[in-house]
Amino acid sequence: MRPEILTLLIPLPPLLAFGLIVLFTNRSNRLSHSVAIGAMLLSWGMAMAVFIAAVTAPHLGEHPIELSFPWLPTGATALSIGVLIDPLSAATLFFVAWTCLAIFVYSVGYHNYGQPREAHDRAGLPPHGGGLEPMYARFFAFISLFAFGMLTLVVSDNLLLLFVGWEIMGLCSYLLIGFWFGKDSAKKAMVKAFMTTRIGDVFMLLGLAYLYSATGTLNYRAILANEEVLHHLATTPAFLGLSIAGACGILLFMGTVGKSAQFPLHVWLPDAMEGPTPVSAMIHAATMVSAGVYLTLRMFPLLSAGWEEGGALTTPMLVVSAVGAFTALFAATIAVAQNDIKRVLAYSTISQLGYMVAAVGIGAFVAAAFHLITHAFFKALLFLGSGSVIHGMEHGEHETHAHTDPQDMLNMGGLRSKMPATFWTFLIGGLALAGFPLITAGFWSKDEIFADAFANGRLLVFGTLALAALLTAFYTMRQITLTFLGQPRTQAAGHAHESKWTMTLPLIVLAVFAVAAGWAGIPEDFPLIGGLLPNWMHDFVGGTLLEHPHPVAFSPIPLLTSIGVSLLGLLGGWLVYRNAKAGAPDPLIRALGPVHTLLKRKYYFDELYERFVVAPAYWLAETFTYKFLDGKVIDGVLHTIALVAGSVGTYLRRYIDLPVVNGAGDLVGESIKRAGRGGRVIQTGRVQGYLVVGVAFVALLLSYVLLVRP
Amino acid sequence: MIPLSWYLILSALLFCVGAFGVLARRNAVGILMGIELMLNAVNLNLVAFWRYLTPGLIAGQVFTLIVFAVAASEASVGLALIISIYRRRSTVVVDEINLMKW
Amino acid sequence: MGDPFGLIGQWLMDLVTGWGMQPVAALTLLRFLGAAILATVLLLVCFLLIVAERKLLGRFQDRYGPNRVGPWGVFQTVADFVKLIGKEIVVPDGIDKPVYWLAPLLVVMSVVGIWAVVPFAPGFLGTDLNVGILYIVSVGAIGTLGIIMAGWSSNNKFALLGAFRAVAQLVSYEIPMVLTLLVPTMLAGSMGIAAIVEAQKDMWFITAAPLAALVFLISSVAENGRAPFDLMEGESEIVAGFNIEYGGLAFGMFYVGEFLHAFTVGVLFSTLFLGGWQGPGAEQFPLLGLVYFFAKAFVVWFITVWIRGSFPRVRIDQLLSLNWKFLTPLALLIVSLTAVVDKLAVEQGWSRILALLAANGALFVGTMAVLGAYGRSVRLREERLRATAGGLSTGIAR
Amino acid sequence: MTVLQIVFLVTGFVTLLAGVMVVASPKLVHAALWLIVSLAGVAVLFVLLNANFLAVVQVVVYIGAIAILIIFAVMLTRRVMADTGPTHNPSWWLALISALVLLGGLLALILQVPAFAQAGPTAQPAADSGLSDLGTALVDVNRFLLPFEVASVLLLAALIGAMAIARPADAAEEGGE
Repeated sequence: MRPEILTLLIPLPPLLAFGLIVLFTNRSNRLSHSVAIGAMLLSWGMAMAVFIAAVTAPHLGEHPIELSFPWLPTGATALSIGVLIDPLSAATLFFVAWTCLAIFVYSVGYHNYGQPREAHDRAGLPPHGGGLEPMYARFFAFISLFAFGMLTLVVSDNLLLLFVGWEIMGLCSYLLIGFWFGKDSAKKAMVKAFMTTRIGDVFMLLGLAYLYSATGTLNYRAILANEEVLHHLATTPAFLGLSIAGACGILLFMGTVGKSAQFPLHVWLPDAMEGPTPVSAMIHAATMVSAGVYLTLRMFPLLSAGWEEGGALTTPMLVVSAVGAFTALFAATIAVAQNDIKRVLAYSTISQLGYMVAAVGIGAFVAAAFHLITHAFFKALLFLGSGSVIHGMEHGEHETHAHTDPQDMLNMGGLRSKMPATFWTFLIGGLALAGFPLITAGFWSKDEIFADAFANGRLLVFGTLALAALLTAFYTMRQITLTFLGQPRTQAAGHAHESKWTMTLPLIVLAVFAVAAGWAGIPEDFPLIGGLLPNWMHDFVGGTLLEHPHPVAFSPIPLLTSIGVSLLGLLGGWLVYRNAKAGAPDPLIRALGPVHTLLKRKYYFDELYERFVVAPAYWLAETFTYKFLDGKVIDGVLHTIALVAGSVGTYLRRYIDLPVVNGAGDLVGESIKRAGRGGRVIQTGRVQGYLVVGVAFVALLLSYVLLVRP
Repeated sequence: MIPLSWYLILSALLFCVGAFGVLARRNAVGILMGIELMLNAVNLNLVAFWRYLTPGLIAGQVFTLIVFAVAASEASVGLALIISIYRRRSTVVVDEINLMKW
Repeated sequence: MGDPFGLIGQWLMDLVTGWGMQPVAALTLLRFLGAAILATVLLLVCFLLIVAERKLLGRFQDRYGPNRVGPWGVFQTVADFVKLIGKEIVVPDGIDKPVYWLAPLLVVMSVVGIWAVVPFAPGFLGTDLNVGILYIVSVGAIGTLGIIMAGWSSNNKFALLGAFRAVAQLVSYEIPMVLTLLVPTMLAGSMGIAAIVEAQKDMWFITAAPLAALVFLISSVAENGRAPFDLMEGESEIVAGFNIEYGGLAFGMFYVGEFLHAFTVGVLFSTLFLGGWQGPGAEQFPLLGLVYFFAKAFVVWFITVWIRGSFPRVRIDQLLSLNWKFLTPLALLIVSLTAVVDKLAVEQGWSRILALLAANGALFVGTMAVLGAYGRSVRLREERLRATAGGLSTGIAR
Repeated sequence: MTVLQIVFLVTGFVTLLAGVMVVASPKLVHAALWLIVSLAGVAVLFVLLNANFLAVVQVVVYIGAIAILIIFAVMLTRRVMADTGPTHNPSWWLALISALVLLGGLLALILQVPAFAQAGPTAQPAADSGLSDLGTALVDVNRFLLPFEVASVLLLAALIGAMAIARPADAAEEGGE
């Protein structure tokens, strides 16, 4: 089949699966997950086919696989939907398909498929250890819809369709974060996530509208691969000294800030950990946050309009790089002080996303894309691994009837021997996250960013990111050490055991990618191993842009920096936490004192927002809008109108309707009734009577025809 | 030979006899019989016309056959109706079946 | 010795015209004469038939049958006849006189009327109607009428019951019979009996349409109203059915009508499916044809008697469901199948016969399969019922 | 006065008489039997008109099926054998008058047309009285296939409809049998 048709078909199977599960198969768990995974498998296969077609196609950047047709006629023009596979979307498609598939499979085991359902499990609450998830089928329906949204977003060829997928994912994250809506925290978290991302989305929509009004289209190629349009956008001033390109860029970037949890809209992401772990992996590794970065990458030509490599950054790029770099460091610092295994990962996600955003900001397009891919793999791996850990811990609890928080790392330890598969895969993922030199994917992608930042002399960004990398390595090692090394600190940890193959298999697959994905982007001029493998990432993904970015010249300083920080951080983490005692407080507390508290409370951001955003909003809604505006003003007006109308109506009725209209009507009806009563005597109800009349009439007619008028 | 008009007169007579039966019988089955008579008169007409005026065209006989079919259907449905009416109201006298009356 | 019947007819014609009668009237007279002779002969044949049947039944049922009057009891029927004539005719009260007296006449008339179109031998038949088949059917219908008239006019509930049963049975079984009658019509391409017999010169139709023959036999036995389909006069249920109130010669007429009808079934079957008078040398010597004709007729008649002697009486519901659920659909299938195959098999002769035979075979196998499945399901249901009943009884016992 | 004319007159008279008896006879069953006689008379007239096929079909369909049905209905729709009450409705004289007027009209109509007074048929029909022609005409697309099929459909509909109507209510509820 032609690849564009295939591309068009990619998102559909999960949507069908969603419909099927919701409407028909939701009674049967087996059927439901078969449908969901089967559909995902189908999309995966098509995605791989398209990916191969894309890789083998020559000059994909100039001649992408695309197919477009009009959708909404808007006056003269028409909003068209269509698919576009250029290098960027091809690469994205690749990791999205893989991670989604892995997560689908993983979910089967995670929700204890095959176990009997525990009697006291209620829908809306996480099942107590070992019981089957009560809303099993529903979960698969949701993640199918989620996958549909993401795939749509990836294959779409215009911002509108992208926005559609974007919002579908927003809805799904809302549903999935609140999947266990029985938990109060989950409820709060879902609303929080939805609201926070909504802020970004509003700005994004503004950006879309502005861009459409400026260019008359939302198609990528029409805007981003079009010199004069870009030039026009870049040169026409909009407001506050921004060009249209700049304004649109920043507005759209706000969408990214919301979606991939950049400062200051990062607050929803840690709370989103309330959802089941596959969901966390789905949202924070594979799809949603990646979608944000994907959008930024997409819009890179717009952001960088009027910028030539090595030159001064444009305003939007400055904004982007600043936000990204700050977020990277900021989140890393928080991550250091968290004890919840998943929250640590959440903050690390935020900081890694910061890396990418910063990279885009400083114009390291390829590096950002590279890090996006590798990060997707190892972060999905880490999340699934943590899920497996939590699962094991819950089993341990279930056996020992100990009531310890299964997500608190201080309660773990020594799981290395209990769950080897999880340990090794988690270790690989962790090292990749920490950027362990040479072997892991994370190293190569981070190194790319460092090199780029250094070569272009963005030393501030460079320094910030390096510091963040150090912290990253530190808290990663802290996590690994607390979780797996040492001795079990609780009975639960002691009785934890390895998870089923449906959970470990995806881990292994992802682990392979977490290592191998890096080899796609080794710089040519890297000492010793450089050039053994072609720098595929650079050649291929770089092809997306109009003028291909040149690979930066090799210099030892960023390399040494990245090696140094990662090793240093890892070592530090191990040294600090290698012999953490059960019940003993975190060693850092002594070391940092109040700072640690500050970090642990996430710089009091939640409280801040509570005070200055949420409370005013409530006041506005409750007191002003509802009580005053609605209750007093609007209702008052309405009541007066109603009063006037009522009186007029009564007048009309009494003096016009009753006497005139009804009188006439009754006259007609009554007369007809009388006439009927008079005439009904001829209706005897005897068929023969009627027949006689008929025959008599015929006879008379005959006689007339024959006798009178012969 | 027999003049055509004989047949026509005979069929006219038969037709009117049947019509009288239809109009005057009290029993529904009797009415049905009257209808059969009328149909037969029509058939006789058709065949006579075929034989005398258009022996070449077979239409007359075909019409007669169709009339047979119609008569059979009419008899079966009519009798079914009569029987079900009898079941419900235990009478087949049409004067007493006057629910259509006001 | 070419064509004796033709010679006789010619001689009579000359004789009568010799007396100075114009030919039309003479022909009419001869027609009446022939009809009278035929009817008389038939009614006389009945004596033989009745005694033969009774003896046969006796043999079938392992007894002697009539063996007192005359050698081997051949004159038994004569004795019965005399007795019937001698009997006083008891006319029940409250009867509908004209109808009552008309009924037996109609019954006998319908049976005898059939013979008007039966070709006994080449060139020897009452009249060669071009719609002979339909004629047979219509005359049979008159028999039905006679029965219902008898049943109704006797003012006796058993008679009426018998009449109802009879009409239900006869009207139902007319349908498969008429349908199967269409098969010889199609094969011969004509509705004339003589033409049909002619068409069987090379090959009897029973070879081309065995299923049709079978269905025709069954349904005409039912039309005849003899065992196993003798519900209209189920002695043990409704005394004697429609003819309960008849005595003496009136009853004798019904009696004769039934037996003659039985033989007529044989005649029709042999005419339509066994080639009538066809046989080696029949064209040259019509008498030979006559012999063949009666031989075949008697064989079929013997089979019917055999059936009568062998099978018990069926229930009314069995009777009707056999007809409506089995025979009628089967007959429809046969007709359509024969029509299609006969159209497809363009060249005449053996290939056509073989094609039709193959079609019949296929249909037969299919029918048997369906019947088997149906029987199996019925057996299963009964077993289940029995099982539940058993469980119930044990439960009660417990 | 040829033989045929005599035959016609006799048959016509019998037919008409039977018809009158049908509408007049006090006993409904007798009426039905008279109906049969009248139908048979019509069949004979068909024979006189060289329509043997129609004649036989007339006997089969009417006497064999319809008449029997009617007799059945007569017997089924009564509790006692004897008919009770008047057989004609009170306004029968009105019916009679209108029927007579109708007859007068028809007769006048017939007698007006000179072509109807012709002594005999213009042409002799085919040897088999057009039977084969009839058969082909009924299944010829260009001639009477459609009416033929429509008639068959009508018959089927009547069959099913009759069953549906005549089945007792309780049987209808419990689904037949």
